[in-house]
Amino acid sequence: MQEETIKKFMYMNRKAPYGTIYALEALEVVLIGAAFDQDVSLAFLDDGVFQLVEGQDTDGIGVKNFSPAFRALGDYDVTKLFVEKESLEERGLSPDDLMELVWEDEDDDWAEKPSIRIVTRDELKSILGDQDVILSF
Amino acid sequence: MQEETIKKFMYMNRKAPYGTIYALEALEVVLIGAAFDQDVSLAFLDDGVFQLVEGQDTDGIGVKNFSPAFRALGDYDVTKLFVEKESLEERGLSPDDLMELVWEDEDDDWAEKPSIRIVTRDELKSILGDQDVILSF
Amino acid sequence: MSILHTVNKSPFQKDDLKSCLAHANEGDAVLMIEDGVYGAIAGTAASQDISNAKAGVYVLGADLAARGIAQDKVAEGISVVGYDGFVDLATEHSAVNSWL
Amino acid sequence: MSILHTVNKSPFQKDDLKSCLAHANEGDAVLMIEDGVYGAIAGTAASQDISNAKAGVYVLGADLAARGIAQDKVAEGISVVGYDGFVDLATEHSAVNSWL
Amino acid sequence: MKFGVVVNEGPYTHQASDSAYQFTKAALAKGHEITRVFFYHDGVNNGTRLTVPPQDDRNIQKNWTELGKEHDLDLVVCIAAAQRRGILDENEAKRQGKDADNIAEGFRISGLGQLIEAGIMSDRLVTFGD
Amino acid sequence: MKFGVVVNEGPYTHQASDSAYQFTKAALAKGHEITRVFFYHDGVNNGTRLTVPPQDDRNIQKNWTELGKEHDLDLVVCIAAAQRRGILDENEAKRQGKDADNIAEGFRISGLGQLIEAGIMSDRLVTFGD
Repeated sequence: MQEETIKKFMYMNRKAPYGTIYALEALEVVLIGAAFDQDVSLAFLDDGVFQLVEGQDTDGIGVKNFSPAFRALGDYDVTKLFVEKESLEERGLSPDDLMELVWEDEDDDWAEKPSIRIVTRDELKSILGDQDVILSF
Repeated sequence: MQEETIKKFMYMNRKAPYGTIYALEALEVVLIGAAFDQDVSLAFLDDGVFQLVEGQDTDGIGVKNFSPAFRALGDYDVTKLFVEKESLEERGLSPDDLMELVWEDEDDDWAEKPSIRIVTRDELKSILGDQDVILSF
Repeated sequence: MSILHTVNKSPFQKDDLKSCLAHANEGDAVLMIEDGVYGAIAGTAASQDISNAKAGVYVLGADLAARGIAQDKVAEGISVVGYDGFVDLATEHSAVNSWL
Repeated sequence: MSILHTVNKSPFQKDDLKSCLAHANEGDAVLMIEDGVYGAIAGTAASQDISNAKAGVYVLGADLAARGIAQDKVAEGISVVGYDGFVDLATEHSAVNSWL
Repeated sequence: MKFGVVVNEGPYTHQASDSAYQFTKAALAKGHEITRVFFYHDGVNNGTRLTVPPQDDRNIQKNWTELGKEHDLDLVVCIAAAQRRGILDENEAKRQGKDADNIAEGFRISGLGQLIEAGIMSDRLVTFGD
Repeated sequence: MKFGVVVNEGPYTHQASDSAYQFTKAALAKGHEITRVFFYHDGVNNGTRLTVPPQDDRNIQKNWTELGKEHDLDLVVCIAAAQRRGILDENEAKRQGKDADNIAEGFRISGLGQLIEAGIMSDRLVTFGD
C-alpha cells in the first residue's frame, strides 16, 4: 500500500448531549478514527460546548453518562479540542465549568498539557477553513 | 356505550413540510381523527405556516407532494385552520401566498367559506388556552 | 382552564422556548425538560425572556443533573421539579402542550 | 483552500444559518438546501444576515420549488442551483461543511 | 387520573422515549392510570425486538416491554408509521409478503384511531418528541 | 473526482436520505466516482428491507438498492449504530441470538473505520443529516 498523505480531520460538535445521541456517536467515531493516524481536531461550538460541562450525572434520567470517555481522548493522541469562547459566554458558561482534559506530550518529557483550547469565533473560523475533511453530527 | 362529551382537539403545526415528515403525518392523524366527531382545530404557527404555501411542486426532490390533501379537510368537516399573522410576516409571507381552502356550510345553503383564518399571536394564545387535547408533531 | 407547556430544546439554538413563552397565558406553567433545561441557566438571553414570563416556569432536575448544570446556576424564579412534579403539573393544568 | 457550507434548516426557528454565516470565510460558499431554503426569501431577518455575508450564497432550486417558494421571492445576490450545481460547488471548494 | 402518553421519536437517537418512560413510571407510582402509550412517527422504532444496545447502557425496548407487563400497559405502534419504517408483526409481514417480522413482545400494531381514542378517553395526553 | 456520502438520518422522517440520493445521482451523472455511501446514526434505518411505504410515494430503500446495483456502490451500514436500532444481517442475527434479520439487498454492515476510510480516500466527503 502506498504511503498516504495525512489529512486534517475536523469533527464538528454543535449539539448538546443526551437530548439527542449525536454527541455520543460522534465521540465513538473520534475514538475509532484515532487509529488512522490523521491530523485530528474537534470543534465545540454552539450547543456543542455543553458536551464538555463537568459533573454530568445521568442517574436520574436512566441514560448512560458518556462524558468520562472524553478523558480517554488524550491517550488516543486526540489532543486538539477547540472550544469557542463566544458560545460559552452566550450560554452563561466559563472555561472553569468544563472538564479538565489533558494529554501527555512525549516530546516534552511526557508533560501533562491541557487538551481544551479556548478560541474566539474568528480563530475558529480560520481553523475550520483549513480542514480537509469535516465530519458533522 | 355511553355518550361522550365532545372534546376540543388542537393540532399544533410548527414545522415546515418536506425537510421532516411531521407535517405529512400530522395531516394523516387529522384525516383519521375527523371520523371521531370531536371539535377539531389546527394551528399553524412558526415554520408550520409554510405547510400551507400555494404552488408546492416536489418533482425535483422525488418526494410525494402531500399539500393537495389539505383541500380535502373541508369535506371531512375540518374547517378551522388558524394561521398566525406574525409567523407569516416574519417569514416574508402574506395570506395571498397560501392555498385557498374552503368548506361548505350546510347551515347556510352549502355556501363555500374559507377554512383558513388569519389570527394574531394574542388571539392564537387565547385559542390555545381553551383546548382539551393538544397534539404536537 | 390552564395549560402545562413543555419545552425540550435548547433555547440557544432553537426558538421553541421563545415561541412557547409568547403563547403561554397567565396561570399556565412552562416546564423545561431534556435539552430544554439549558434555558434555566442564569444570566443568559433565555433567562431574560423567562424573567418576563407571566406563566410559572419549572425545570426538570434529573435533566439538569444529567447535563452537569448545578442548581445554583438556575435563574431565580424557576422551580426545580422531579418526574413526580412533572406528573403533578400535568394534573394541575387542564391540558399539556408539548412544544416539539 | 475554501469551504462549501450546507445549511438544511429553516433560519426562522433554528440558528444554524446564522452560525454558519458567522463561521464562513471570504471565498467560501454557503448552499441552502432542504428546509434551509426558506432562508432565501427576500425581505426577512434571515435575508438581511445573508446580505452581509462575505461568502457566496446559493440555494437549491428543487427544494425551493417543493416548498412553493417562487424564484422571484428569492433575495437578490442569492444564486439558484440544481443538484448538478451542488456537485459542482462541492468540487470547486476543498471541503464540505454540513451545518447539521 | 387517566394519562395517555405519545412517543414520537425512536430509541437512543432522541431522549423522547426515555422521558416518556420516566414520566409513565412516575405517573404509575402516584397511582394514576395509563390508558395507552402510542408510538408514532419514528417512535414506532421503539417496538423492534432486534436492537442490541451496548451492555453498559439501558435497553429501551426491554424497559417498555417489562413496564408494560408489570402494569398491563397498552403499547400501540401506529401501523401507517410502522409500514414506512419497517416495523412489522407476523400478520403484517404475511399480508405484505415480507419474509421476517421484528415487533417486540408486549407491543401491538394498530391504527391512528387509537391515538385519537387515547385523547378522548384520557384526562391528559402528554407527547414526547423532537 | 471521488465523493464519499454520509447519511445520518432514517428514511421518510428527514429529507437527508432523499437529498443524499439526489446528490449521488447527480455526481454519478457528471462522471464522478462515489467511493462509499455510509449510513450512520438513524441513517442505518435506510437499510431495512421490511419497509412498506405508501404506493404513491417513493421507496427510499429500493432507490438505494437499485442505484447501488446500477453503479456498483458500496452501501455501508455502521454496525454500532445498527445494533442500537435493530438493523441486522444474517451473521449479526446469529451472533446476537436474534431470530430474524432485516438488512436490505445491496447494503452491508461494517465498522466505523469505514467512515474514516471514506474520508481519507475521497476527495470530498458530503454529509446529509438533521
